Amino acid sequence: MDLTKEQLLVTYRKMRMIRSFEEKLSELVTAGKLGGFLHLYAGQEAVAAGVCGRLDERDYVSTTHRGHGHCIAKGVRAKGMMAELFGRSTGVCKGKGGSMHIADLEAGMLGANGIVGAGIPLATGAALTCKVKNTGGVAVAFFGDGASNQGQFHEALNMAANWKLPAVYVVENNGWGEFTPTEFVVPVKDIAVRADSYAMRSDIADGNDFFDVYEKAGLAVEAARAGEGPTLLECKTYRYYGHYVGDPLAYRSKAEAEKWKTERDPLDAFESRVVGDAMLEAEELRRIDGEVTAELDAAVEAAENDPLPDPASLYEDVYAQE
Amino acid sequence: MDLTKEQLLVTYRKMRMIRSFEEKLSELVTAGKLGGFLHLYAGQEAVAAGVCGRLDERDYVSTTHRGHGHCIAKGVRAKGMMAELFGRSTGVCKGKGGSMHIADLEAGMLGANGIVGAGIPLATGAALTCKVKNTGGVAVAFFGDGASNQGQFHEALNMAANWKLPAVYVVENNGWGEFTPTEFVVPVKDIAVRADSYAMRSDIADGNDFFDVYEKAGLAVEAARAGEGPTLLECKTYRYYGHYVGDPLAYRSKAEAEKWKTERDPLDAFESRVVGDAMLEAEELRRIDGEVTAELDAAVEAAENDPLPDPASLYEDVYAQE
Amino acid sequence: MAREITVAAAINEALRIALEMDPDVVLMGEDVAGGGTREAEGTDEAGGIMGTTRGLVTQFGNERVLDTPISEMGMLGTAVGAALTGLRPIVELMFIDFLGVCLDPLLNQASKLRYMFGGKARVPLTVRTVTGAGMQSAAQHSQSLYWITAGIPGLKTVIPSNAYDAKGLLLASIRSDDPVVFCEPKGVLFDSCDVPEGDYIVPLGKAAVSREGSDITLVGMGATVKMALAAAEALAADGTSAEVIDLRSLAPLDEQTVLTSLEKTGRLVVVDEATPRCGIASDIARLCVTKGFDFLDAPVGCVTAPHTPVPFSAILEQAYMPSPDKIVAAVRELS
Amino acid sequence: MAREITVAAAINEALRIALEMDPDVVLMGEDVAGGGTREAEGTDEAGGIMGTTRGLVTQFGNERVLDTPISEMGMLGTAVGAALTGLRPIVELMFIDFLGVCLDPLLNQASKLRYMFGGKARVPLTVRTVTGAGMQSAAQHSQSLYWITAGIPGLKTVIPSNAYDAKGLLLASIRSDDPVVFCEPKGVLFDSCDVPEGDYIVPLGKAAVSREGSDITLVGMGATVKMALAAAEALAADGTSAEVIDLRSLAPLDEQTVLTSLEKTGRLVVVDEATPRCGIASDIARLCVTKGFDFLDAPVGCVTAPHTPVPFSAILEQAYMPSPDKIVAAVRELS
Ligand SMILES: Cc1ncc(C[n+]2csc(CCOP(=O)(O)OP(=O)(O)O)c2C)c(N)n1
Ligand SMILES: Cc1ncc(C[n+]2csc(CCOP(=O)(O)OP(=O)(O)O)c2C)c(N)n1
Ligand SMILES: [Mg+2]
Ligand SMILES: [Mg+2]
Repeated sequence: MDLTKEQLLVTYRKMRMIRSFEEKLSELVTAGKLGGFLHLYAGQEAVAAGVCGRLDERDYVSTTHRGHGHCIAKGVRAKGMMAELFGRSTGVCKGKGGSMHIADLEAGMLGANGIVGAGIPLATGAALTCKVKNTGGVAVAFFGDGASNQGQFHEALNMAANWKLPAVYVVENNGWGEFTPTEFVVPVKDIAVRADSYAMRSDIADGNDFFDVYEKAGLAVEAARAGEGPTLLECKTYRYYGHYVGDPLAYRSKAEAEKWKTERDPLDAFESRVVGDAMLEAEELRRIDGEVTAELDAAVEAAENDPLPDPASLYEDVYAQE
Repeated sequence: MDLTKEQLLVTYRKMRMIRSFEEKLSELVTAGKLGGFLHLYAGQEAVAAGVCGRLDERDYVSTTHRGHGHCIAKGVRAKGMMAELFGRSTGVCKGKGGSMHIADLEAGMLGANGIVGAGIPLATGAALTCKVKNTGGVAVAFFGDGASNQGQFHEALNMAANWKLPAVYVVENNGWGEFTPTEFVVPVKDIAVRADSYAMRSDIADGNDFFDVYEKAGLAVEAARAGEGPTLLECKTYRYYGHYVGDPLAYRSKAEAEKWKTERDPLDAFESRVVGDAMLEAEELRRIDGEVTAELDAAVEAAENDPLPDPASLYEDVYAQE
Repeated sequence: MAREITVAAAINEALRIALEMDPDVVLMGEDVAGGGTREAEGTDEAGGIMGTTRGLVTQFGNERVLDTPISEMGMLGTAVGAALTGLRPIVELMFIDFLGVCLDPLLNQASKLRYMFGGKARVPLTVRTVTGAGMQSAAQHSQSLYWITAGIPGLKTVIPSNAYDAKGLLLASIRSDDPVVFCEPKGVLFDSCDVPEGDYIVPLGKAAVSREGSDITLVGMGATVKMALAAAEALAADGTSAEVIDLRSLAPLDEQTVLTSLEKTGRLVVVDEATPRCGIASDIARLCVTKGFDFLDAPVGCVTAPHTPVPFSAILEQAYMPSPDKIVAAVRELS
Repeated sequence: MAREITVAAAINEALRIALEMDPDVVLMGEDVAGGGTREAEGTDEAGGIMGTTRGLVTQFGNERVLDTPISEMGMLGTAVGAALTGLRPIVELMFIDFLGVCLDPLLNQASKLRYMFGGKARVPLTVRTVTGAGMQSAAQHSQSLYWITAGIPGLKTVIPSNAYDAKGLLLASIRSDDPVVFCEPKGVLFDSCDVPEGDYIVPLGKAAVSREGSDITLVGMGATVKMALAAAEALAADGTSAEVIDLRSLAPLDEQTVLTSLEKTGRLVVVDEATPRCGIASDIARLCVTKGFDFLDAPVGCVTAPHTPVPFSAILEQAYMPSPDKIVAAVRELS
């Protein structure tokens, strides 16, 4: 594994930040302090961290309604994100986007997206930019198993394959699309096989194992940068919370979720590997846990006290030129 | 081959009717006698005839902008079609549809369609009707290689596979989508492989060989009727005319077309097989040729003299109930 | 027997009645069953994101209550094909914002097949869809895009403002031989009123006079009807008598009811949750200035959303939406 | 130097200039190259179904002039992503009727990203698309659906009536940092007028007074401008002096130019190829009855297509479309 200690620490911090960020949101909503329509990424941390671990400033990612994790992994700051979710003018989108549209172009983050599948062509376009401008960059689309049934998936992957774009399509198969089990709506076992429709490279990773994702994402990103075209990378994983915060989760068994949480948790797996292999020490991780908690508490406190947007700003930012 | 002499004669008549119908239209447009946007099916006759040879009154077909052949093969009468193309009130759609929307629900023909890919879900829906009402019917969608790049293709095939609908998806790969060669926009050699994305049956037929199409369509229709779900059947073929009548055909080589016409003509192939194997005699075919010519001449003459629609009919047929 | 039930419950009841009475009726959509027939522990059906389809798969089975993939275009196109061949499908499009991924089956198929086929087809399709803002769902889950479907010849579009109309309009939509888009406005989905238990319809194409008045006509639809009624209340305190019209059908539009009221009052304000351009408000304004010109004593007032996407922040979303105060202010401006 | 060229040629010229002057400009669409760079005999490029892109792939290569699959949603979404990250894409949507299969990238992405991202994005995307009836292309290839794009906040929509404006508006659209839908009306595509050779723009958002007059204002756009001019000619013979306004931009709308004319004439007829509901004609009527009420001496006249799909038969299609005669009749009705 080609990871330095520093990289491992950064990775753990990201995963922990994602987990704690989502847990904090769940608390805040339950306490009636936060509104909106929130889809939490907890349980899938290894995918965002593993793929984004292969990216740099030249690169782009697009995501879905369930996008906080990808933002954090791509380097968007928790403070601006939290302010956004609180609808403050200091939010990363000035309070206009919220959870489903959280974005930070400076960090190469092309936005969460409320339309299932819509992020896939956006990343494809970013890959076209990288190719035409010859920047060496790669664009990654993160999306769910459900999104692989959208026409946009098919159309964009076909175009990317035709044009050999530097793109990576990461499908996070978490077994559910809202309340519907994936096997009801996807008749193939592995979504990765859909790459064959475009003569595209494909791979399957254990989405709860950071190291597996990191390795396979590495191959995909390398191929993209080398001009060998796109890859469809399926990561098998699971979401811990309901589809959205407030979902009573009546449709899935507690036992199913418990099993994933206790036996397959991505943070636990990471920790036992790095500590077991003596790459990091448990105390280092606990220190990070503390720092993350402190950072998040500070972010919430700041967000709660930040100014609300001026109502007049409602009319701004529609057009670049009037 | 399980075809009676009668069936072979019917088949030949259909293929000849399609060929002559299209040649007649080309003439009429060139002579300035006919307007509109016409896409001719000549060269692909064996596909429509081979597949529709397996269908009966319970069954449905949907088609594309290039739909005359499927109409004829599914039993729509040339007279009503010709009147339609002449925009007459006696047309099968009372002059309101024209070539791109020619339809005859009584014959189970769900319409040509001006939107590439849109016929695919229509047939899927007809298959759902057959299943829910348990009619024993099958629905067939005919579409082009180009249409297999539309999101509707992906979405509809996935649904049909999930629900094991009695449907057959016939992709007529004629090497071109308008002026663009298929290999520019479809990165796989065989479109049939796209079935694997849906764990769907697939097959490939020589679209210029009636017997091959008939055989493979038979298997697909049989599977559909037996409740085994849909099939994607790719038929490799070629269109003789330009994309539309008036297309200068600058983009493809004369030699390419000549080769198909002289070496691979579906009517020639049919004739040499049935005459060679002494299933039919050449004179029988010549008699049909003559009958078809006479029928078409009569259809044109009738259409030219039929009444134009009453301008007031412009406002009719928008709603079933006002 | 009538009881107070919510719009969401009224919709559920209408669906059940339609499925019971006609074997050709099928219901499809994402999570309308919600894995409800899965043979595993803990898989109670969800009944859709708003719970409007709860209990239906249990009663009617998953040949008639179908969970679809997240494939709106395929699902709607399939429903059109089914409608064309003898079923009477009801499709749930979770939010009207998703029209973006499935317009073609409505724009170029459902609405046009009958015409293109010379009257020899019918497309008895109902598309149910949630509309409107107010839940901080931001720009892609809060639109009031019914102006797009209302603008397409061959489609009908209806929007109830209360549970009674919701049930009756939905039953009328399902039984219509034409394709109907049935809007379920967020702003009223959980409002209750008296609703009879049995089968009844509210006819398509007929507006209602929700409150009589003589000084000004307020025209609303869906969630703006209650805003208009609240505004009328406030205006009454001032001595202004407002008549409130609930359009109910956006297409076809009941021009006569609007014109009759305008003739009486001479002044009109239209209130629409949608953005201002090319909307129902413009159509009502056009109706006034073409067929109602002689009745008009003042400019027509339009209270709509601004020409912007829907913002996330609650404070901005409130500023975005019409309100009784804005209606009162618009009325005062005409005086 | 100006020469007479067609609208189609003017578009081709604008594209060439834009591609020459800015390396970030790319052009994509079905057959825009048309297999033009295929290494085989007889593969002259087609340059699109209307020939508007002819010669461009030869000059700029197929990294900048890209043939796409028949995947409008993917193509437009890809273009939005490219625009967001530094390219300036021009997309050809062969006919505006195909909005049905690709609305989302316009409705929920291009138009909203800047707003949703708090102003921190720009989407310099131009979508070129053919609009209108008149070629017997029937219900799915003849619509004038620009009311849909004009109604969406965050998009701009323009429609030229002549070759000069076509070139200048297209160059302005491509250089705009906002997404613009550029309509190419069939009815004028092969009409010619004097067009300068070099680079120039016609600003977005500004209408033109195509003919001055004092008795009535005729408002047209795209192909209806020449109908309005012909009607004005006929009316002049009668002693009625008609002013003709060419909207050019449908969004944003140049309200001031319309109101100024209405103030002068007191009467107005709007002429639109599109269907009547929720269209530009309604918006113009609303403008008159809100901001122009005091100027109005008569009802507003609307000459539009009927509320039906476009029929195939030539005789019906003629009856469907606006015409100088229908405009004259509408004017007479107001007198
Ligand atoms: C076009 C569209 N259809 C439906 C929805 C509603 N919706 C939001 S998330 C979701 C499920 C997505 O499932 P998946 O892609 O597997 O992602 P996951 O939620 O599992 O991360 C649905 C149906 C939507 N937002 N957009
Ligand atoms: C959605 C849509 N996009 C584009 C077109 C324009 N168009 C009509 S036919 C055609 C090519 C179709 O190619 P294919 O599916 O291979 O069928 P073929 O013409 O070869 O029979 C195109 C691009 C259309 N009618 N509809
Ligand atoms: Mg999922
Ligand atoms: Mg083809």
